[in-house]
Amino acid sequence: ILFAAKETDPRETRAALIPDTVKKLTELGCEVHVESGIGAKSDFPDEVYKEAGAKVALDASGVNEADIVLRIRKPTEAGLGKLKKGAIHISFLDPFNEPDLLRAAAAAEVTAISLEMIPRTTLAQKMDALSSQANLAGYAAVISAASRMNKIFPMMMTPAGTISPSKVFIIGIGVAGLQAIATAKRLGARVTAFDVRPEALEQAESLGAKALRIDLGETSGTDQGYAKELTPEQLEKQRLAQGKVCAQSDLVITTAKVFGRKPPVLVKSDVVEQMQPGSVIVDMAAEGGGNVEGTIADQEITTENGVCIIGDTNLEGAVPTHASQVLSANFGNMIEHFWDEEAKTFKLDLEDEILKGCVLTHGGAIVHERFKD
Amino acid sequence: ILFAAKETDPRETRAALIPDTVKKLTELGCEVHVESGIGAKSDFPDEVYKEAGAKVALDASGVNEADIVLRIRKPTEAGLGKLKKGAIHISFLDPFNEPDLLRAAAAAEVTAISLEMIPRTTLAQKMDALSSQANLAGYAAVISAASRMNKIFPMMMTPAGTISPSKVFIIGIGVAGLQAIATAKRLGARVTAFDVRPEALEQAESLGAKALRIDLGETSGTDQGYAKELTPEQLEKQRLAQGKVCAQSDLVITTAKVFGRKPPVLVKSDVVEQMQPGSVIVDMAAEGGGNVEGTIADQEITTENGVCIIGDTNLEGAVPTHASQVLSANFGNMIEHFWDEEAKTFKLDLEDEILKGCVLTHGGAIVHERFKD
Amino acid sequence: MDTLINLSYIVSAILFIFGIKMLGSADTARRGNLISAGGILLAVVVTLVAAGLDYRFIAAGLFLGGGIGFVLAKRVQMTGMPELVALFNGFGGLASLLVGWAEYQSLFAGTSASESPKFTAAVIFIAVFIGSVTFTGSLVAFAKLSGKTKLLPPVLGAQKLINLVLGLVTLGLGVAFVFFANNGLGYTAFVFFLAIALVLGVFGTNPIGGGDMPVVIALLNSCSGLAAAAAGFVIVNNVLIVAGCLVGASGFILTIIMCKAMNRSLANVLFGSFGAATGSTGAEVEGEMKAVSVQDAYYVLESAQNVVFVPGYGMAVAQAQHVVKELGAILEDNGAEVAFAIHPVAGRMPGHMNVLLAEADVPYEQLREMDDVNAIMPTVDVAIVIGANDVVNPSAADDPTSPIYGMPIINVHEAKTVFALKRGQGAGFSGLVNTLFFRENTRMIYGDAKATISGLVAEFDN
Amino acid sequence: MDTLINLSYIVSAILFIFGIKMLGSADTARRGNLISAGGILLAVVVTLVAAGLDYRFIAAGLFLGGGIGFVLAKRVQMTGMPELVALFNGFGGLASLLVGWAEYQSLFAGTSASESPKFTAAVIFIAVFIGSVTFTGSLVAFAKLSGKTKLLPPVLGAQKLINLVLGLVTLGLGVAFVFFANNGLGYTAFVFFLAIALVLGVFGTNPIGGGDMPVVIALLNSCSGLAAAAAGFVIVNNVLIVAGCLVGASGFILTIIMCKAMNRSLANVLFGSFGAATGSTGAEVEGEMKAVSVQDAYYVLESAQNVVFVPGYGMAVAQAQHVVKELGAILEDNGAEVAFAIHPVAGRMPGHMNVLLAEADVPYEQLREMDDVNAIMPTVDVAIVIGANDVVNPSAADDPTSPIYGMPIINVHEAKTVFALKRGQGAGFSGLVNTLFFRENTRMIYGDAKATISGLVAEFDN
Amino acid sequence: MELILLLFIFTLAAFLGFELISKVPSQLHTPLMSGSNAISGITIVGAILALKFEAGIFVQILGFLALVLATINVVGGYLVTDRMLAMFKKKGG
Amino acid sequence: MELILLLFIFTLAAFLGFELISKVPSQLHTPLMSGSNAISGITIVGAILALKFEAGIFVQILGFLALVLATINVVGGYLVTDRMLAMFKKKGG
Ligand SMILES: NC(=O)c1ccc[n+]([C@@H]2O[C@H](COP(=O)([O-])OP(=O)(O)OC[C@H]3O[C@@H](n4cnc5c(N)ncnc54)[C@H](OP(=O)(O)O)[C@@H]3O)[C@@H](O)[C@H]2O)c1
Ligand SMILES: NC(=O)c1ccc[n+]([C@@H]2O[C@H](COP(=O)([O-])OP(=O)(O)OC[C@H]3O[C@@H](n4cnc5c(N)ncnc54)[C@H](OP(=O)(O)O)[C@@H]3O)[C@@H](O)[C@H]2O)c1
Ligand SMILES: NC(=O)c1ccc[n+]([C@@H]2O[C@H](COP(=O)([O-])OP(=O)(O)OC[C@H]3O[C@@H](n4cnc5c(N)ncnc54)[C@H](O)[C@@H]3O)[C@@H](O)[C@H]2O)c1
Ligand SMILES: NC(=O)c1ccc[n+]([C@@H]2O[C@H](COP(=O)([O-])OP(=O)(O)OC[C@H]3O[C@@H](n4cnc5c(N)ncnc54)[C@H](O)[C@@H]3O)[C@@H](O)[C@H]2O)c1
Repeated sequence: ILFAAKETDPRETRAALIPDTVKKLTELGCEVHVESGIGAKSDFPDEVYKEAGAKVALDASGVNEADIVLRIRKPTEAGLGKLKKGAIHISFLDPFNEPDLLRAAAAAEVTAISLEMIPRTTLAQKMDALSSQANLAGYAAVISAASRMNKIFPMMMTPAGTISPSKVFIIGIGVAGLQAIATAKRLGARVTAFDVRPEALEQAESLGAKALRIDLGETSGTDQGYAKELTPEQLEKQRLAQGKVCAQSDLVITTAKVFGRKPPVLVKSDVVEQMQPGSVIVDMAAEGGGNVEGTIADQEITTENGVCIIGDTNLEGAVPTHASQVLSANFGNMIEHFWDEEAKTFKLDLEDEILKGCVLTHGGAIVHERFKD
Repeated sequence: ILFAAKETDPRETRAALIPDTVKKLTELGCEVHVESGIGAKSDFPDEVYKEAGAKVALDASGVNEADIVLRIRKPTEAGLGKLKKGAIHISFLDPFNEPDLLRAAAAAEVTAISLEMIPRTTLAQKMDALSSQANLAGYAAVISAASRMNKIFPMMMTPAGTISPSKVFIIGIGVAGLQAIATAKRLGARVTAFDVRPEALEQAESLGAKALRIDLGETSGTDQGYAKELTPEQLEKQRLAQGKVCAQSDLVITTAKVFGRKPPVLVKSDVVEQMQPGSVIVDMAAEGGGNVEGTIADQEITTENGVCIIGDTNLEGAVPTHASQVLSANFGNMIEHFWDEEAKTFKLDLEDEILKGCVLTHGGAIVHERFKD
Repeated sequence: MDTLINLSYIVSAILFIFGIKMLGSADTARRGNLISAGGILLAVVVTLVAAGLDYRFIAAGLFLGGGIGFVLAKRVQMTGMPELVALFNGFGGLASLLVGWAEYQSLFAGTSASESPKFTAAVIFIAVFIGSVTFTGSLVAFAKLSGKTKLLPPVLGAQKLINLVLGLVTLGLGVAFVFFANNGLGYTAFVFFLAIALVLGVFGTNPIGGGDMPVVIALLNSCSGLAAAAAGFVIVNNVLIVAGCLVGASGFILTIIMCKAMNRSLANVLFGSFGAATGSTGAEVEGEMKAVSVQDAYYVLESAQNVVFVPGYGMAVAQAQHVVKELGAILEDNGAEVAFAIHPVAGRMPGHMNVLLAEADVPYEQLREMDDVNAIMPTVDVAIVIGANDVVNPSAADDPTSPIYGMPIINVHEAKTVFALKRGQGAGFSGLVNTLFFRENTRMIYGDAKATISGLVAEFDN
Repeated sequence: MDTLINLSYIVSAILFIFGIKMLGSADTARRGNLISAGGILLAVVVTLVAAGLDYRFIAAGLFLGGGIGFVLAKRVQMTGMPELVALFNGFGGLASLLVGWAEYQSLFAGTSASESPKFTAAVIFIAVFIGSVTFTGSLVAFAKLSGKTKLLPPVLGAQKLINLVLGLVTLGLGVAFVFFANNGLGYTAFVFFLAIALVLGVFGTNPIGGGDMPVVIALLNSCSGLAAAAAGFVIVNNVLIVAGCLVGASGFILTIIMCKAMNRSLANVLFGSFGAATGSTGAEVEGEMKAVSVQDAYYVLESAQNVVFVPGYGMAVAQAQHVVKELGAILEDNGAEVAFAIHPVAGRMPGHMNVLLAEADVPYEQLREMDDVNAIMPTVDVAIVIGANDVVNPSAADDPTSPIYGMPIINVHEAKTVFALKRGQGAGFSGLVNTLFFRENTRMIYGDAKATISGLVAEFDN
Repeated sequence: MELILLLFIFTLAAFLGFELISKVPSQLHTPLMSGSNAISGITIVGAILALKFEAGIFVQILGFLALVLATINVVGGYLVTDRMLAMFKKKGG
Repeated sequence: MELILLLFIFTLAAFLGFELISKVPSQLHTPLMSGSNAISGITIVGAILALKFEAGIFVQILGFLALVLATINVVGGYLVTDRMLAMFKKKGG
């Protein structure tokens, strides 16, 4: 039995499973239960789930009988404790910040799979929820900035004078940054982008953005594609070099994260003060504290000089239909990938490259190298 | 003396005059006064006006000494009465619906120029505020719809499956409609468009949209480019033919207006009911009652089946900086065009093609052909 | 010995071939010039060594000629070069004439035997005739180019007819000459056709306008080559024949190419009196719409230094933005400065052109506002109007009766050349006739804008 | 009379020139062939009329030869044409050889006087030598092409060295022949160098692989032209000289062009023994990456009915989307079915390709998902992989040791032909070697993707 | 002198040959080769002239053989080329 | 025969001349014209040979004049062309 729970956080708009995936999983021979109302906010009514072959449970109690539990946000420690022993629980877990949760999962003898820890290999990309969500978040960041800006993005030469294109500066050219570049370019903005990884700059250029090149010395990323943390001197250098671009921009989007660490502060207050009134900053790293000094997670603040800083941590939640679609596909792909056709179960091969990366607890212990006490 | 008043309607975010235009006008030899705070909502602080050469008046009382008064929204009847005799008052006037206001202007011996009535000739395009605002409204309509939609616009083929592009249907391919098409196309949507004027369909295609062709019989527009009203039979035919497209669309934007008449109702409730939950309708004709059954002006309502109908009548107000810029340029171009270099006054030549079209009252009487009692 | 001479001649012919070939490409042109000079040097040295001649004269002649040539070439201003080339060319023609004449004198005096006298007489006629026309024609070209037009006789009314008659007369005299070369009749004929040929050179060149002189010089250059070849036949010398003929043929092709680059046919240049007319009247006629082919447009674009695109609604209809961007990039690679002039009301919605050009990724830096571009318009070599009409209608500036009088337009008519791309005679949004299309400097390229631009791109790709 | 003959020869030379020129362009090729045939006809007729010869023999010879040629040419299968051309070419070489021999016999017999016997002897040597090599070389080419390889001798170990020695020996014999042409020594030398030259033709051609035979034939064709020219010198006949030399030169250029089209140098073809290696083994080795020129790719595309583009990150880097779209449109106009296969992970962000293709206005209808396109892949004529690498790596399907084993890919390797556009040997994101590029049906087109595609577009535009 | 002129002719013809062929589409490579191969059958003229020398039966035989072979080359060459080109036309049309 | 051969040479040279010039960038038109004009000064050879004929003073004078003019053409022509091209190089580089 696979159980997909409705999210408990009222701000969450996504669903862990959508009818399309339900259909795919039932065809694999998996019994799927979903909690009623799971897709209410993402435009998937309960009936469609039923049509797709799922049992719609009226409340979340069924979760405790399930072999596989899917959810998006991290579970409560109490909730983990009630699960069936040996159940597989797949969700975001924020393992770097939630050691207690990990211990609770281990204690409950639950196999906890962390979506964050899925390795970034070409093979695992289909299950990589971090990417699939960051991608939509990049789009949503630009759209939500556009709807808050007092200017338009594209250039227009009109009988009533020329409207010059908005200047957009994107810091951190990961998955989200790239999609933000693409979206802003589509809308006609002049886009500049910066990242510490040189190959990311080339990728930005491949989307038509101008790459800001700052010589920071050695800055290579990990083999997973994540960036390494900068030294304080390098950070200072970066801030200095990008300050002017920031100040002239109508929109700044920061996405810089360092895997497993607090995101670096890249835009200090002095730079924010130099920006024009009406400018907008979207800090996509707000969850971990933000790249911008003054960001408050999940809030939108306006500074004294009229700059709006958006600290939304659930940008992809603005497009819940598609965000749920790809997330659910990630879950579906993962289960399908490890599905044992014969036994009709999820095959937990801990030697597998992918599972080795993302299974954190198993058989009552924390098994992941990085989080072993 | 030229006086630009701050808008009294609290929802209005635009300014009638921006510093750039102030500069241009003072160079022409015109004394410019602006009301303090006029540009507060569109990111033009008072100091910049001062630097540009304007006198910043603390309140609106100066308006009564001015020779030329600029404002955006229509004035109150009382306000008109207090103006200097012979003053020129330029603003939107909504003359088809405000006969009393016209009479008041005539009584006050004010020369009232209506922005709505500026003829749509190639020559007058630089003063055509209707166009310049509709243009931005078209952009804003798409952006605001995008930020409300639960889906994204572009197609994405990703490891987690393919996100199909949103379907956008634009009814009425005037200035606003065209810009809406362009913006939606930019964002990657599949755009279909319809208009009763066949040449408008070609224009839509020139922006890459699919034109929906419905055979309605004779439907030519006026020589000003405005559409004529359809007969009831034609309207019925149109509704029928476009119903299916509407029902399949994720976003419908209606812009159909008929100059001087109530906008036709083009989308009835039965079609709205067929639309998918989460779909959005932006009714840009909401001010005059709307093209969609159920639209409420200046409100956003959600129908029972989850369709959001946006009746915002001031969409361009969402991008006040640029909206003010072009509007102010329209004012500036008009004054420059009719400026008497010698006398340093506005030359009211009522034989002029353009002024003949837009001057409604002069010397105590209503002079415009169409509104003479 | 003779063999050696002739082998050397073969070598110098090869040097000429390489020289001409290399002159045709920018990288090698200078070396090519040197190589062909080497060819001449070789031929001269070998000839000198071989012929047991009176060296005094020859040395004197070489020094004198060389000195004059050197001084002229070194002292001329850069701007004076074309006329100098014309002058040199005239000298070359005159030299051929003289060689022919000298040979005729020898023949007449019976000192030199010829295998077939009629043939020799015929080639003498050709050498002298072409040489004369080249000589005086080049002198006229020289006078025109250096502005000494006062020296020239006026163009007669029925000039073409007169020229035709004179030409026929010369031909007749030539025939007479060939048949009576050995007696007094022949001599008379010789003197007469020589005189008439000299006059013909003047008459033929005189009506052609100063602007077309480069083409005329190229043609005369080709002639002087032929004259040399004819002289070669006269003295039975193969290097003269080969070199002369090479010059004759390549000069002719060059002439054709130059005509194409000016959007003209050779006949039009020679007999159209077009260049002269504009020179003299300067007045502006309503005229007609002159179409031009994509290929000819290519030649003009290829040499343009400063190109402005003016897109209009037609570009949108044709969805030509992508190819337009490509053409722009190609022109830039070709060394031209490229800009896009966006008129505020171009298209059918504000910012229409911006949407399209942004889609095609035209850099924002290349987009120019109307006022900026109008300021530099007189320096623009080619303005390419892509399906725009109202926004480039000069009536808006010129004609107070026009409904759009007073609207600022993009002054493409001030550019040196305008290419207007349209499908046909369709009017723009305002329905007005556009006088731009009738201007002297405007050429229409009919057809869908996308197809036309793609064609231009293809031409550049070749 | 003599003059008339020679004038006719000039005319037929001109016909040859036009003929060759016209053969070089698709529109005029057939007419060009006719024109050059006319040239030969003219030359033959004139020669026959002029020479008061024994007509019986000639008529018999002409009928016999013409009949054989006619039958061979008409009956050959389309696929057999190349070897037939080789055979004809051999005959031509043999004919030149025989003419040289005959002339030698006359000379030896003292019946024909020659201006300069050494020169004549030298050209006889050249005619016979080149004729022999052409003859046997062509026969070998014929045998290879028609699969009769069993008939050929094995390639010797030190073939190149042997050939060198033989060549030098022939040269020595030739020198001897020139100096002693009139006596027995000369005859001996003649017989020997004839024999050795025949052997050399075999030895020189034998090691070259069947795949390179077209180039060899082109070269031998050039040789047979030179042999004819040499024969012309022997009998002092200018039309032979001109025609032979034209063929010699143009054939040589053609050889070079053909080598270029195969991305090889002539030396590589002649001495590299490359073609033989691949030709003989046939088995599928890891092999090497086979590059192809844009032009040749064009010929394949031109006839393709079903084309699939597979864009990857390289297309984004090259910003090639606009030209790709254009090429797609051109292919559609050309009658092909065109689709874009988008792999989910192509590029560097989800939907990367969609952004670019939407920018270039590729209709959504042409975008295909991986699974859909894989289903039809075996029916695809050409798959054009534009800067994609990992997403078309067959190791993901074939090779369980590959780190990406199990990832679904776009199965371009199932298409009939794959063109892979890359700048060089760079790996993709995952850093893996891509076995696709080594497959039999894959051809690499190196260079920036945008430049390559633009080149293809230009080819279509021509 | 005559030989020199012939040499001259040879040289010019060589250059002309080089210049004539510049950009040949590759589908024309084979026809062009075949067509110019047919031209090289011009030795047929040489063969005819060789027959003239009444220099004994051996020369005659050589000449006759040359004639036959050259004729095969010419006739066959032109016909094959024409067939190739005809096919080519059809595909294009 | 010799004249015929000369005619032959003439024909071939004409074709060669046509083929040599195909697509010349327009900035090279003038130098090319000027350079090939200098080649046509090859009449200098004719002038030299004309001087040979001891056919009276008149012929001598004609020949001498021809020599001087042809030399001007050759020397001046090459130098001017070279100057043009030098300028051109500078602009390009
Ligand atoms: N910008 C705005 O907001 C706006 C809004 C409404 C109206 N307008 C008006 O629209 C006009 C804009 O001027 P414009 O110069 O851009 O356009 P235009 O004056 O309307 O002229 C367009 C020209 O393009 C040609 N054309 C159409 N399709 C073509 C194709 N496929 N290929 C090549 N040529 C093609 C047409 O000639 P053929 O038929 O001969 O090809 C026509 O002359 C102004 O009068 C303006 O007032 C502007
Ligand atoms: N889609 C995503 O969200 C995402 C995100 C991150 C990583 N990835 C990974 O990225 C890879 C995507 O595969 P792919 O096939 O698209 O790309 P790829 O495997 O990275 O290969 C790109 C190829 O393009 C060539 N190239 C680069 N520049 C070029 C140019 N200017 N012209 C022509 N060729 C050029 C390179 O070869 P040369 O150097 O020889 O030219 C290289 O082999 C996958 O491994 C995927 O896992 C995807
Ligand atoms: N193998 C795969 O198929 C696969 C899948 C997904 C992502 N990836 C790759 O992984 C990389 C990172 O992905 P992500 O978006 O999840 O990264 P992320 O969210 O961890 O970080 C976002 C970006 O911020 C950048 N950054 C870090 N410190 C910075 C600083 N001081 N200044 C500026 N920028 C800074 C990082 O380089 C990164 O590009 C991307 O290049 C992506 O292509 C690969
Ligand atoms: N001369 C100029 O330079 C100039 C300036 C501005 C606008 N114009 C032209 O004027 C025209 C209209 O401009 P607008 O946007 O202000 O018009 P509008 O706002 O009055 O109307 C919007 C659109 O709705 C359409 N419409 C009316 N009834 C309809 C129905 N039943 N179904 C569908 N569509 C219907 C109209 O045809 C029009 O295109 C445009 O074509 C524009 O190009 C010209």
